[in-house]
Amino acid sequence: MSYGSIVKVPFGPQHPALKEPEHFLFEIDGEIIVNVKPRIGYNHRGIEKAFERRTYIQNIYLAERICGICSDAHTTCYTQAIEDLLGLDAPPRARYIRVIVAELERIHSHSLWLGIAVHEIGFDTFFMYLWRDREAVMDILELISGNRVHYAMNTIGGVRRDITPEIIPKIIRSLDFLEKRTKYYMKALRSERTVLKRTVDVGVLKPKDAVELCAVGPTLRASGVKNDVRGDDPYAAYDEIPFNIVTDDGCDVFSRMLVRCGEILESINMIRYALDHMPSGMLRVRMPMAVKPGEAVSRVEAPRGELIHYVKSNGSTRPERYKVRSPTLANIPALCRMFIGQHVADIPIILAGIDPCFACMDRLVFIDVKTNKRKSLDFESFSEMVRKQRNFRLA
Amino acid sequence: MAIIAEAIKWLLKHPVTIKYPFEREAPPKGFRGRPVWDMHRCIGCGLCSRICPSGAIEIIGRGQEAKIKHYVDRCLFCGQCSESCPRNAIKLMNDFEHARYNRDVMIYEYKRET
Amino acid sequence: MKTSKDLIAYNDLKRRIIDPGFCNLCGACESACPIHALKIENRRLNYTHNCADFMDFCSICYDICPFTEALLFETLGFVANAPNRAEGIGYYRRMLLAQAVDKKLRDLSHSGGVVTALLMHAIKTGFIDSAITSEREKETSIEIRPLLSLVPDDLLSTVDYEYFPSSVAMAFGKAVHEYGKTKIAFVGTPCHVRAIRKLEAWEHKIMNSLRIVIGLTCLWSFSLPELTRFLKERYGIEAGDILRIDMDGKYKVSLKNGKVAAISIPEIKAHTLSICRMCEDFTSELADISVGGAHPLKDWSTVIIRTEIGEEIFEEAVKADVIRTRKIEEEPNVYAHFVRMSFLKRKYATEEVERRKKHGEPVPPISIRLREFLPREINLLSSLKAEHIMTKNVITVTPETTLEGLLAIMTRYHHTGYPIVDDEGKLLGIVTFDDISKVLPSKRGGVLVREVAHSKIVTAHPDSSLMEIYEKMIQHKIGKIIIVDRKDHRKLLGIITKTDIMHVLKWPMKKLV
Amino acid sequence: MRREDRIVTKLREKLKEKIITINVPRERRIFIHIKPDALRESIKFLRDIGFRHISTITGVDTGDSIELIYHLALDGSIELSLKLKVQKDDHKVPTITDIIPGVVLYEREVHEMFGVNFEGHPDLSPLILPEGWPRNIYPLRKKYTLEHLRNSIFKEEDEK
Repeated sequence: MSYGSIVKVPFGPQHPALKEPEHFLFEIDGEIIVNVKPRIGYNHRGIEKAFERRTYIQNIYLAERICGICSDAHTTCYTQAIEDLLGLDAPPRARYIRVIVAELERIHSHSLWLGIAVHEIGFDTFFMYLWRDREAVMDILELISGNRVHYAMNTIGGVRRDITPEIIPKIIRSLDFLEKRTKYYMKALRSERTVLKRTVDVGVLKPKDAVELCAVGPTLRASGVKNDVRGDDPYAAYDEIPFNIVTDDGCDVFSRMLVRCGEILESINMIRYALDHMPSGMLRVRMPMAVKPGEAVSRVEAPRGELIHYVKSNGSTRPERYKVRSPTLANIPALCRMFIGQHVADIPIILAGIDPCFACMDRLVFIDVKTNKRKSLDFESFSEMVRKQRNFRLA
Repeated sequence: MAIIAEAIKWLLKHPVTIKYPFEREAPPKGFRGRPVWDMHRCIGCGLCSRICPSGAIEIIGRGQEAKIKHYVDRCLFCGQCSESCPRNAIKLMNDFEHARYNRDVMIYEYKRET
Repeated sequence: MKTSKDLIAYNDLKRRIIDPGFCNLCGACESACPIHALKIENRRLNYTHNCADFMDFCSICYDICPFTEALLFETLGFVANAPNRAEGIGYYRRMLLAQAVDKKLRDLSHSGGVVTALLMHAIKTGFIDSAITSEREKETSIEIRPLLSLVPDDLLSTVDYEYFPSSVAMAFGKAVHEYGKTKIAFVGTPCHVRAIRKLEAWEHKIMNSLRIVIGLTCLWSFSLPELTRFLKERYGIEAGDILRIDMDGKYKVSLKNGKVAAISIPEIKAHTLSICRMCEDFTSELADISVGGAHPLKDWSTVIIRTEIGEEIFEEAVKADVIRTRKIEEEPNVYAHFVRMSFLKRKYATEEVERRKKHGEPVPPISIRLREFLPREINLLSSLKAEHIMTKNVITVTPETTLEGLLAIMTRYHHTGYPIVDDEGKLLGIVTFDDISKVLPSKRGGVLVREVAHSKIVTAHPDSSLMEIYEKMIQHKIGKIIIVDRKDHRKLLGIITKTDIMHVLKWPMKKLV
Repeated sequence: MRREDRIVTKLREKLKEKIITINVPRERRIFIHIKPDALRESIKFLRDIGFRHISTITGVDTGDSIELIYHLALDGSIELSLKLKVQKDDHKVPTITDIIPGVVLYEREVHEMFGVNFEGHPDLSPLILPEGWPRNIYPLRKKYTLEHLRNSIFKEEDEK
């Protein structure tokens, strides 16, 4: 049914779906969305420019701060790119530890997303449950790395810390608990009417569109396309650890939920396998601080999908060019396609459906409170400002 | 019906949350907290200041006379300084409550006592 | 103003050690450098990037290089609390002969297999979690490379004796940085041991992981390319054919086809590393335990225990019946050979340093430092009198003692020179180790001390300053001076050795750079 | 014969003298440098042999020219980086949005950051940079250092 007149509804930058600023301009006909224009960049921090100013060691931590949730995926990708340039391989034990941390991160990210998704459809009990159980993963990660969010586990040439035999029983115990809970959640999701009504056949992305619009990660896999960097382009120890690529044919938000739940279970099994089969030996290879000229492309399956880093070095201690493409940006065209023909009320859950992380793709916008002027600053000029106030040198 | 059983089950259990300022959990072993300098071991090489990813460490002077300023508000708690220090002069402490109203009190200075 | 690039220690290291060719590729600088600017690749030390980008000021690589003067006396602090000291052996607690109980180990090694047995036992008991030794490269059997052993069986491939440079100190850094090991045993030649001790004196953080240092005796290391070329041109020996190399009076190259080529030491000496020709340390004087061969005994080793921790680990191994021991007194010939080699090395080194100085060739800073004192040390030595430090209870011999008897006394007390005193207590002369070694072992039973002793002796008085005595020693090229009464030149009061004077200079053990 | 080599052979047959260099640094990575006029042709060919997924477009400022790198993936496994150089003064490149629709945002991003004009792109309006960002300032070009950016942007704002 058409009302004949098209109304433009701005959605964001501050919007109910997520705690991150992003702007979408919806053109709606009655209750039906007919067109959508994304406008990203509210979180743009000029990180790619900042990469060129820092040494390779400092950039590990900068890469980690591209995103708060998939911090490990970004550092893995970064360190792999540099290792590729240096022509060295991380030792086997380090690669297993990378897998363990990456999969723990995936569990934590997916359960965080599931919580948000059910929160968007107003099912807050489920949200509380999920986030309570997510604490178990966070605690393991803190135990392994010393921090809940920014693990700083990876370094160029390996990992910084070992997973000692004392903490392995604790990890196994938490994994058992998580497995039990996740199975319960899958059962609950399938049987809960509230969830089914709000998510089945909502935000449909057909397999053909998904491939054409270059969607990645669980969004793509929920459209029935079997595509996973871990399996297709194995890095770390993924070529030695058996796992299934979880897909679903529903093409809607519900199947995206199921795919992520399935991936949590798959991750739990992978961590168990990795802990059992972890080889002994070196943790890291010491690397020179200067990198010889060259270029490398590194890919990692972040919790949200394919993450790609490109690095070009010029022989000095700082990279010449660093490019980051986070999975959320790749999913935006697909997201826009999903909106077409949907109801306005479903916008939050569809938007949340791709598990967007806008911090990953953007830049910092600053409002100077004193003059009330809006200023766009990248990270460097931000630090320059702080420096001016403080009058001290930033190395 | 299931929800009632579930609700009763959880009513009998302790709350999951901790009443934070009154109850505290100790951070696990190996926690990356605030770095602290042992100036008796520091040789003033300046590596921590140069390698810090966020520029939170400032070194004034060289060698034995060096003074370290650590800006906690800029610190990432990555532990790279402690890892790079050749003489183990930097240790990561367990404290994590660094929030203050004023930035000026978030600067820690370390000087060698003579 | 000097920029930070001029201040980095690498410039000095390059000028004084690397450029004159003194680097023996131990790799201590690679393990120590906090930013990994130095790297050993293809038997060369490479400077990979400008370290001034990262540091304002840093002196690690120069300080811990075993051939620089820095921290040299501080390192003595690790062994200086041992009860005994002797010329040519250094500070020690006990000296004995030992062998591994397991015959397999003895056969694998050149001699007693003590190091291997000791380390295997230590790993089994959990005292250490890894050991750094050297093993032969598979393809060219004489080239050796560092080996990090994590399980006892790995140690079976190690070689007890090293005649070629092996980057074991680099392997130590690897063990800490890359393997994350915390209880490491280190086995190396005197220069490696010195590098490790310097790192420890510097308080480098990787040294928190060090448990025990085992030193090997070492005459010289050979420059591998030069030696292989020499063997090929002169004797037609291919590097791949060599089965093993022994050194006992002659340099014996055993080939795979059963032949043995014996090459005289002066001939082979030309192909050693130039730094080794100026090295004065034969017994790894800074190690916790020193282990060396026991020529002419085939499957025993000479062991010198210097520190408490060395004593502890050795005793444990003896108790567990991994190692059996013998007293060194039973084998005077072993002792004589051992000390002779030590003196030989020192003699060659002194000659080489003097020759180089005369020709204006570069000399490593360590050799200069061992001969020249700092002003404050001179002050200290000038203010002390001989009576303050001299040994008063001197062990003396009578003129009628046979050389065999003298050797037995030497083996027991480990001193190398004894005043000769007649029945009335009159000083007649001095007999030293050199005098004995001039006589063939078979004839020693029939020769009396008075036939070989010097009657002309260098003496000093109790009130002479140490500096004076030291200068006298240098002048006469001797290691010990007898202190006699000012009035009665035949009345023996005490004895002072060069080691005693060095002991006075013992610096506080942990001193900052 | 490895899959990478087969693809390289196919590309050589198809594009011939349009290829400047081509190399396979390691498993599942191909770097190919082509002449600028062969872009559409090669993308079409690559899509037809299976490179349907485009990961991103990277721009690199190399001084006098801008290097565009199209990262394409074959069934997720082989990552092919197609490189071409665009002159800075005449920075025109044909769009490939009609061949691979998923590239639409990446082209806009490169347009904003490097000032490369994609001819035929449906919508090149600002995507990342804020409204009121001065024209002709492309932050990722090497010329625009922080000082330069700060001066040119804030001066304008201060004048207002």
